[in-house]
Amino acid sequence: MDFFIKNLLSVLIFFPVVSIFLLLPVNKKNEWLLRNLSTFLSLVEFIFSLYLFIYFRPNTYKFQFVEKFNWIPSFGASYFLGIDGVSLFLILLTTLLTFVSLLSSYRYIKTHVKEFVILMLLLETFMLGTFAALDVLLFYLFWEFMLIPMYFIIGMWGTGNRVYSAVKFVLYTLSGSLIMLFGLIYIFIMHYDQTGNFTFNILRLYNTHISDGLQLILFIALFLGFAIKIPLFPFHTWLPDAHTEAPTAGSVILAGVLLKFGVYGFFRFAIPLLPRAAFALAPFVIDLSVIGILYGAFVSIVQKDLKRLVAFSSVSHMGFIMLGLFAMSAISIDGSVIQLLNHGIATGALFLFVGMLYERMHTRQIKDFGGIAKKAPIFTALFMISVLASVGLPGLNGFIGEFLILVGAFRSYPVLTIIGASGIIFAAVYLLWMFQRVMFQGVTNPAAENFEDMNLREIITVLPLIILMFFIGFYPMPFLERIDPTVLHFLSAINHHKTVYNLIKLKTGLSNA
Amino acid sequence: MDLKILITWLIPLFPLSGWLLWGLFGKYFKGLSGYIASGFVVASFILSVVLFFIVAYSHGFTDTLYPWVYAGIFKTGVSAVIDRLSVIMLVMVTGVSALVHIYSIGYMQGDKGFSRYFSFLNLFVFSMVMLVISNNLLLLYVFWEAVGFCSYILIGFWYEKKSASDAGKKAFIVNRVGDFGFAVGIFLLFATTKTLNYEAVFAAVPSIPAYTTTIIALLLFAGAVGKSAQFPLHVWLPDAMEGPTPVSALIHAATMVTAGVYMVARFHVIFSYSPAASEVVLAIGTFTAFFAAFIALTQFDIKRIIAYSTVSQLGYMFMAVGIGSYTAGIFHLISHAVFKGLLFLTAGSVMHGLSGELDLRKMGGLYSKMKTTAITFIVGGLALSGIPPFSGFFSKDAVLADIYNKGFYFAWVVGEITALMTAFYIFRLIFLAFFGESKLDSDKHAHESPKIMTIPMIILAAFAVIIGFLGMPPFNDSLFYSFLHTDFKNAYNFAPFVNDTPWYALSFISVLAGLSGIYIAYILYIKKSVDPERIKSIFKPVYILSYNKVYIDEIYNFLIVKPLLVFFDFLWKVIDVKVIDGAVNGIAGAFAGFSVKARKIQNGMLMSYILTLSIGAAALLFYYFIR
Amino acid sequence: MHNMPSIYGMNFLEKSMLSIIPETVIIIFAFMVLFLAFFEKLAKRKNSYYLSLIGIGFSILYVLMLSDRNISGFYGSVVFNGFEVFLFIAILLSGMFTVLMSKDYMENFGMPAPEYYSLILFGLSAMMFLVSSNNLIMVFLSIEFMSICAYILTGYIKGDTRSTEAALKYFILGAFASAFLLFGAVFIYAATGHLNLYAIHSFLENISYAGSNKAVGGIGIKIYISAGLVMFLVGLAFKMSLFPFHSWTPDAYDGAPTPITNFMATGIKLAAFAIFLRIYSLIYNFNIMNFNDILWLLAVFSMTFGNIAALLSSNIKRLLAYSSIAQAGYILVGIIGGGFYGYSGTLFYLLSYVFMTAGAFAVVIIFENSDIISLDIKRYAGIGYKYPFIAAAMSFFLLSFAGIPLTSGFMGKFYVFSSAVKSGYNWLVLIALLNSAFAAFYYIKIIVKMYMPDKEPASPSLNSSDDNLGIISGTIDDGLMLTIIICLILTLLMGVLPQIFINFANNSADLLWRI
Amino acid sequence: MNNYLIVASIIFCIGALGVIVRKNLIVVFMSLELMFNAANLGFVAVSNRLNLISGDIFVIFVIVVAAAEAAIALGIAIAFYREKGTVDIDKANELKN
Repeated sequence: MDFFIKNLLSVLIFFPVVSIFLLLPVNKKNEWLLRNLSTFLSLVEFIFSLYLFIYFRPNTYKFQFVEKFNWIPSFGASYFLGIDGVSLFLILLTTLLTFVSLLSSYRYIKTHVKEFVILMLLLETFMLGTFAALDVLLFYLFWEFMLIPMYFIIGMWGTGNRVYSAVKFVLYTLSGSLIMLFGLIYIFIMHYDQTGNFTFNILRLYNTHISDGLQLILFIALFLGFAIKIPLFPFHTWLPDAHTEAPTAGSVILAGVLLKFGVYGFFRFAIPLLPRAAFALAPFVIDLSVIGILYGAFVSIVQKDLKRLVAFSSVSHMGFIMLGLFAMSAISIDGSVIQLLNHGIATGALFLFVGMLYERMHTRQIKDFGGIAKKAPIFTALFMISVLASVGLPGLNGFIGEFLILVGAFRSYPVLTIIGASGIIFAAVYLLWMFQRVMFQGVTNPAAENFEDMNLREIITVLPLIILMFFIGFYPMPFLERIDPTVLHFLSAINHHKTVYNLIKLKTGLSNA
Repeated sequence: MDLKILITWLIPLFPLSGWLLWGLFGKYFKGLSGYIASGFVVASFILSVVLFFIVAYSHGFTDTLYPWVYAGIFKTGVSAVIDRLSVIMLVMVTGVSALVHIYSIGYMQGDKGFSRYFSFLNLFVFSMVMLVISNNLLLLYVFWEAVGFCSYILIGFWYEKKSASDAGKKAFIVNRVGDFGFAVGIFLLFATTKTLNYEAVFAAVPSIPAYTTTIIALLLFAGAVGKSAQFPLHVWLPDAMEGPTPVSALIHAATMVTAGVYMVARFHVIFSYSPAASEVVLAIGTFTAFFAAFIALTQFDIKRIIAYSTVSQLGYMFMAVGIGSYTAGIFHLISHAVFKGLLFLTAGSVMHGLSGELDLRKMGGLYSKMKTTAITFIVGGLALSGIPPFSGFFSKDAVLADIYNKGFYFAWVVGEITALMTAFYIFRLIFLAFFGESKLDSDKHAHESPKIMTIPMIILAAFAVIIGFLGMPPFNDSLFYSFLHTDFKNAYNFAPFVNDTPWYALSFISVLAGLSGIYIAYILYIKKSVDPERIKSIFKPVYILSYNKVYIDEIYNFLIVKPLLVFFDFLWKVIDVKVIDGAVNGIAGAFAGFSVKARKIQNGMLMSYILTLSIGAAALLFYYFIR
Repeated sequence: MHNMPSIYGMNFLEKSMLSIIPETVIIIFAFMVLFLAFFEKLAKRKNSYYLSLIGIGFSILYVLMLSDRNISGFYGSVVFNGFEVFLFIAILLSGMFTVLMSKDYMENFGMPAPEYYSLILFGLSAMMFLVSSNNLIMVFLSIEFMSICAYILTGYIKGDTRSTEAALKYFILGAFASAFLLFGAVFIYAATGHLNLYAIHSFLENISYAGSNKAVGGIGIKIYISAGLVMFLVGLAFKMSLFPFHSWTPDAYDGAPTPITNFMATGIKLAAFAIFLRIYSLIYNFNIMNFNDILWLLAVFSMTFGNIAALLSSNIKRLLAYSSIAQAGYILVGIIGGGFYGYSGTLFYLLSYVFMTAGAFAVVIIFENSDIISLDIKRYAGIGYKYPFIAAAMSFFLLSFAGIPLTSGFMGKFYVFSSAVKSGYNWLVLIALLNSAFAAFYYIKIIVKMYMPDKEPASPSLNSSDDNLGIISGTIDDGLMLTIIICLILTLLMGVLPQIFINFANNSADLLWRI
Repeated sequence: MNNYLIVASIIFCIGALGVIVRKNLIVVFMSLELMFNAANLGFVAVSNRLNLISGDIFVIFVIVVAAAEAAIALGIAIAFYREKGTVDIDKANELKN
């Protein structure tokens, strides 16, 4: 047990891979076993990850569950894992959503079940690795390979223009990642030049001295990689396509976990490595975030496709998160981290419901629905809760995050925060309008007449998410008390660079002029 | 745990458990859920009364149930403030809720969403109770929105009707607009004072700059404008009548819509330190009172008339709190809750008797068929019109007297004119519906409602008669005033009394206005000595304006909704698809073009290969020789 | 070998012979294979196939035995040290893969066996000589030896016009480039008076220290040496298939028998880069004439051209040919980056390149052999479902080409790019990275075809196989499978746990670096 | 020596031009030989001027290699002629793009 706890992160990361080997001998025709076994294994993984939560010491910013071995001594790269309050919850979110999305796919994935479950488990490994890695090279390894399973999931089980979407997704994010890689390599080399040691240990790289001008350039390089992943306006156009065509499980993971990596990257890498540039460019990033909030909301309003609507709503929500992060106040960053979870939970749930609608009606066009509430009360109730969580209704999770973000951001950027906050109005507009057109009013589509309510499996699929929506909404302290120390430490580590912020601003202003 | 603290938290706990119970297991309870739900709320009511007496005979207190959101310096708990203001509100909220619950058992009998209805209703009571007792702005905001949400689902309770679900959505979104302002106000407040706890905020307010206070107050007031349906965000309330009538009684008359007034009263420190903001409150209140009454004059839908009347009466309350007469405002709030709840319940009873008919033009002569309903309705009408000794007289008079004595003569004049109009439209309704000839469709047989509905009506009617005496004039010596005004002792007295006109002089004018309104209605609709059509044609433009609700909805639709939708469509179809995505795809296309060109070099001809090679070599040599 | 005398105590012949033992072993086996043709009973395909494998195995054994030696033989014309050890093993592995791939292919095309295998072995020995040569004569001779073998092997399919045409083009262009190489050697010789690389190195070192412009025959030495080195570079760049000296690559790759394409793509490229690395570190890397900016241009053009041209290729062999041009550009980045890490990175990249290329070509041959799928990428539609393992392996190799992590391609790129960043070639690295992002498109295009066909069942003749891994046992040659598995494991290993390979490359680069 | 090298360069260029311009396979081969021989001339000249022997040795090797190349060249030419019935190099255009 002691060994298990000490190496819990490695166990978590590699358990899905081991699961794959358990699944490999299963005959591909035995879909029942494949589905249930993979779901069970992902549940076991989720339960393992709960140990992280149990044994995680709150009220400290120190990395926990640290594991460190030499990996590539020549590059100074090590197998260095560890989590703080931020990555803890992202890992929990990942294991939960993987379980949920596997459970949700029983009806949706009809072909090549074996390949599907294997890819999902493979994806889980890489997602967990990305969150746990404290070594830049290790991080990058996990970060980029993650694209591949996701690419297959979209391309093989997607709908409509799936290949275009999958390829667009990969190329878009890959381009960003490679530019980001350049920035990371550059910092790595700079650190070598200064100390004479090769190291990819992120904690050591934080101490690299980088001149202001260089920070700006490197920040832009890292920014591209992370911003595309988030996706920040105007790098978002891969997202609606990928989300729309992906299978339900793919959309859930994409929205629930993959989008988080961009923000996580900023939090773990871009800002602490290049604090001065981060402070100097924060207004610019916040501009983009606020534009993204409104733009996503506006475009959502006129969408005709359910999934595309939810996808654009992600653009809007991620804008909030970036606003919170770059406002650089403890409150707003706490809010951003909470909101990362919330977005994963709420948008994940929305995709699950849209998936259920699609499974039953074989359409995603909003106009083809209507009057479903009457046929499926449980579905309606749970779907509504998810919609409201996404709207940011107080008492549910979304509110806590958005409120903290806005409260925290308000002091530094009052006008932009107000503009961004108006996004909560539009969120209500597009989501409730969608909900009304889909669920309420009379039945127009004959297919809706035989709309089945959720079965037990589907209820179990969404139930953890629904419970979390209420739990975070009413009692976020277990989350906040773990996140807050991390965030405070994050800020204390970079805050002394804030003093030069105006100077840099002046400089860049001059050089631009 | 201290007993009073236990009681405090039990009050919201009852309806909360009711909600969970019906929400999760509603279908197993069937008809029983209504009784148990009512029982829960009655229990809350009894506890509220107990708490009321505890507070009345000792003093208020605060308690934190558990730490809620701690992020950096942002620290808020789930905490309650129990003072005289909140216990009064608690008693009113739980009391009216209990009656409406009981009434609903009869009203909603046989509806297939019976359990769902009570679960939502319980949720609403929970939210409203929490709104009243919350001790910090974040918690207040949470339940501020939560009651809005309950209103949304209850308005759209019959979701199969497009108009119902539209109305619910509209209510939610319009409220969100107000809440947006409210939220920004909270941000600014937090940014200025670093706290959201009432006590700490109030302690800090006197020391913050006046213009900041004004901005904060105005932003908070924006929330009140939305929630309490004041102009220009009043548009949702009339549409909200799509919901079940008891819901209108509870949410859209007695409790939720008054939350705005409660909030201003609760934040009297902030508002009183900003005379400018208070003036805005007064102005908006005054205008809305008049404006809504003006629209109510010509409507034919009973519920809409009462709804506009609610908007108008809320205007009175804002007038009161706008001049710093917080006690008077709360008094009008309480008495209005009783008589307006009563009016809605009786209107519901009428609907119930007429199988859902709401059009005045199709009623008439109901008095003989529904005596209890008619009498209680008339009691409510008299209270609304401000005829002594009904409660409306005392409360409205308290408000108007303060307005006059504090020197806001214009507002006072408008208030009196509105009082006249109020009496007119409500008695127009009464006369058209209960008297005269029956214009009912032959297939509709009006009948009295069951006891379970009439008893709550009678109880409310009784209260509508007696509750006014709590504010026995002169108001500033009354029981109610002496009980409550200590809660407002921290307010800055920005509008001192300038006159000392005796209450009976002012009351005389008010009563005169009310009576003349009734008389005009009597002439027009009972005596028919003047043909209403003639009046209509004389004031045709005014009539059309009033009848069409001053075209506010159309203006919003034309000026805001449609242009925005066109703009959003443009954003998506042009900016997103063509510009951004077009650029991305364009780059890909360009590379494909390059590829075609590049492959042309590889044309299969040996000669060109050799030439390429030689040119390459020559270029390299050239490069090194020119260096 | 422990009883062998110390190299310092050896006489000339012993020492010289010791330095060429691996090559000698290969040549001996090449002759043995050739002699098999004289005996009808033994002239079966199998025998020459196994004999070649045994020969390569022996040679690897000898290389490993000598791995800690530092020998210079034949008056310094041939050297053998850690650098050679690394490259010999890489080249021999590439030869081994080529042989392994050839068995079924030859039967399909009815090619006579012993000559074929002996030519491969001769080619191998030529490559090894090239790598270990330290003298302009040796360089020229080994290049010609290697090329002649390659010319013949390219045109080996009798009666196939494409094969002949490929040989013709390859030959004419090759000879033309060799002429440049030779003529470059004339100028170097004229400027320095030496043919030994070390001697040229020290000569240049002296004059660069002296700063003098000592004339040979009145014309500035700088012009001579520039002209010589540029023309020499043209010859080498041709073998490395750098733009604009790449033009033979797609045609020769396309027309040649596929195992030979693999041989050219891995072996010849390895040898060419190895000798260039040596000559670069000895001669080009001088301050008096900065060759790096010209290499910079060549690298950028190569990768950009390769990737852009590959974009619309529909023939998988041509696509891989264009891709190999691009890969050459990436490798060059490491050389430009230079220094210990640059050289080590280049060697690492070369090794990883061998495995991924061999793996990819093995897959191509499988489908070429099974006669169901031509070289057109369109025909790859849906094979992901029919042959999951092979398609997965192919995908993995393609991802490695694209430089996705977890593959050796990523580690290699990472290594060479970081060394270039370290030397300050930031723009070059940025262009290279953008190129690899862009290149991912056409690699992914193939994966798309394999796994995401427009319509799912590809052709009715392919029944869904019942076995789980989808390996169509019996129809796939063991040699090919072995190649794929070895390449897969090594590609993965080099991508995940690269340290031992890096150590190996470091040892090898160390010797170059110390010069 | 410069003069020798200039002459050699001219011969080299003539050879290169021949390869580029001529379409007959045999003439192309001959031009290639010319290029090789230009190099030989250079080596001999340098070797002679600097009083070294290594250049001369190189030349001997080059001659041998040229002979081998010629053999291969002719072999390929014959195969090409057999298949296409011509020695025009422009007819070698099957492999492209």
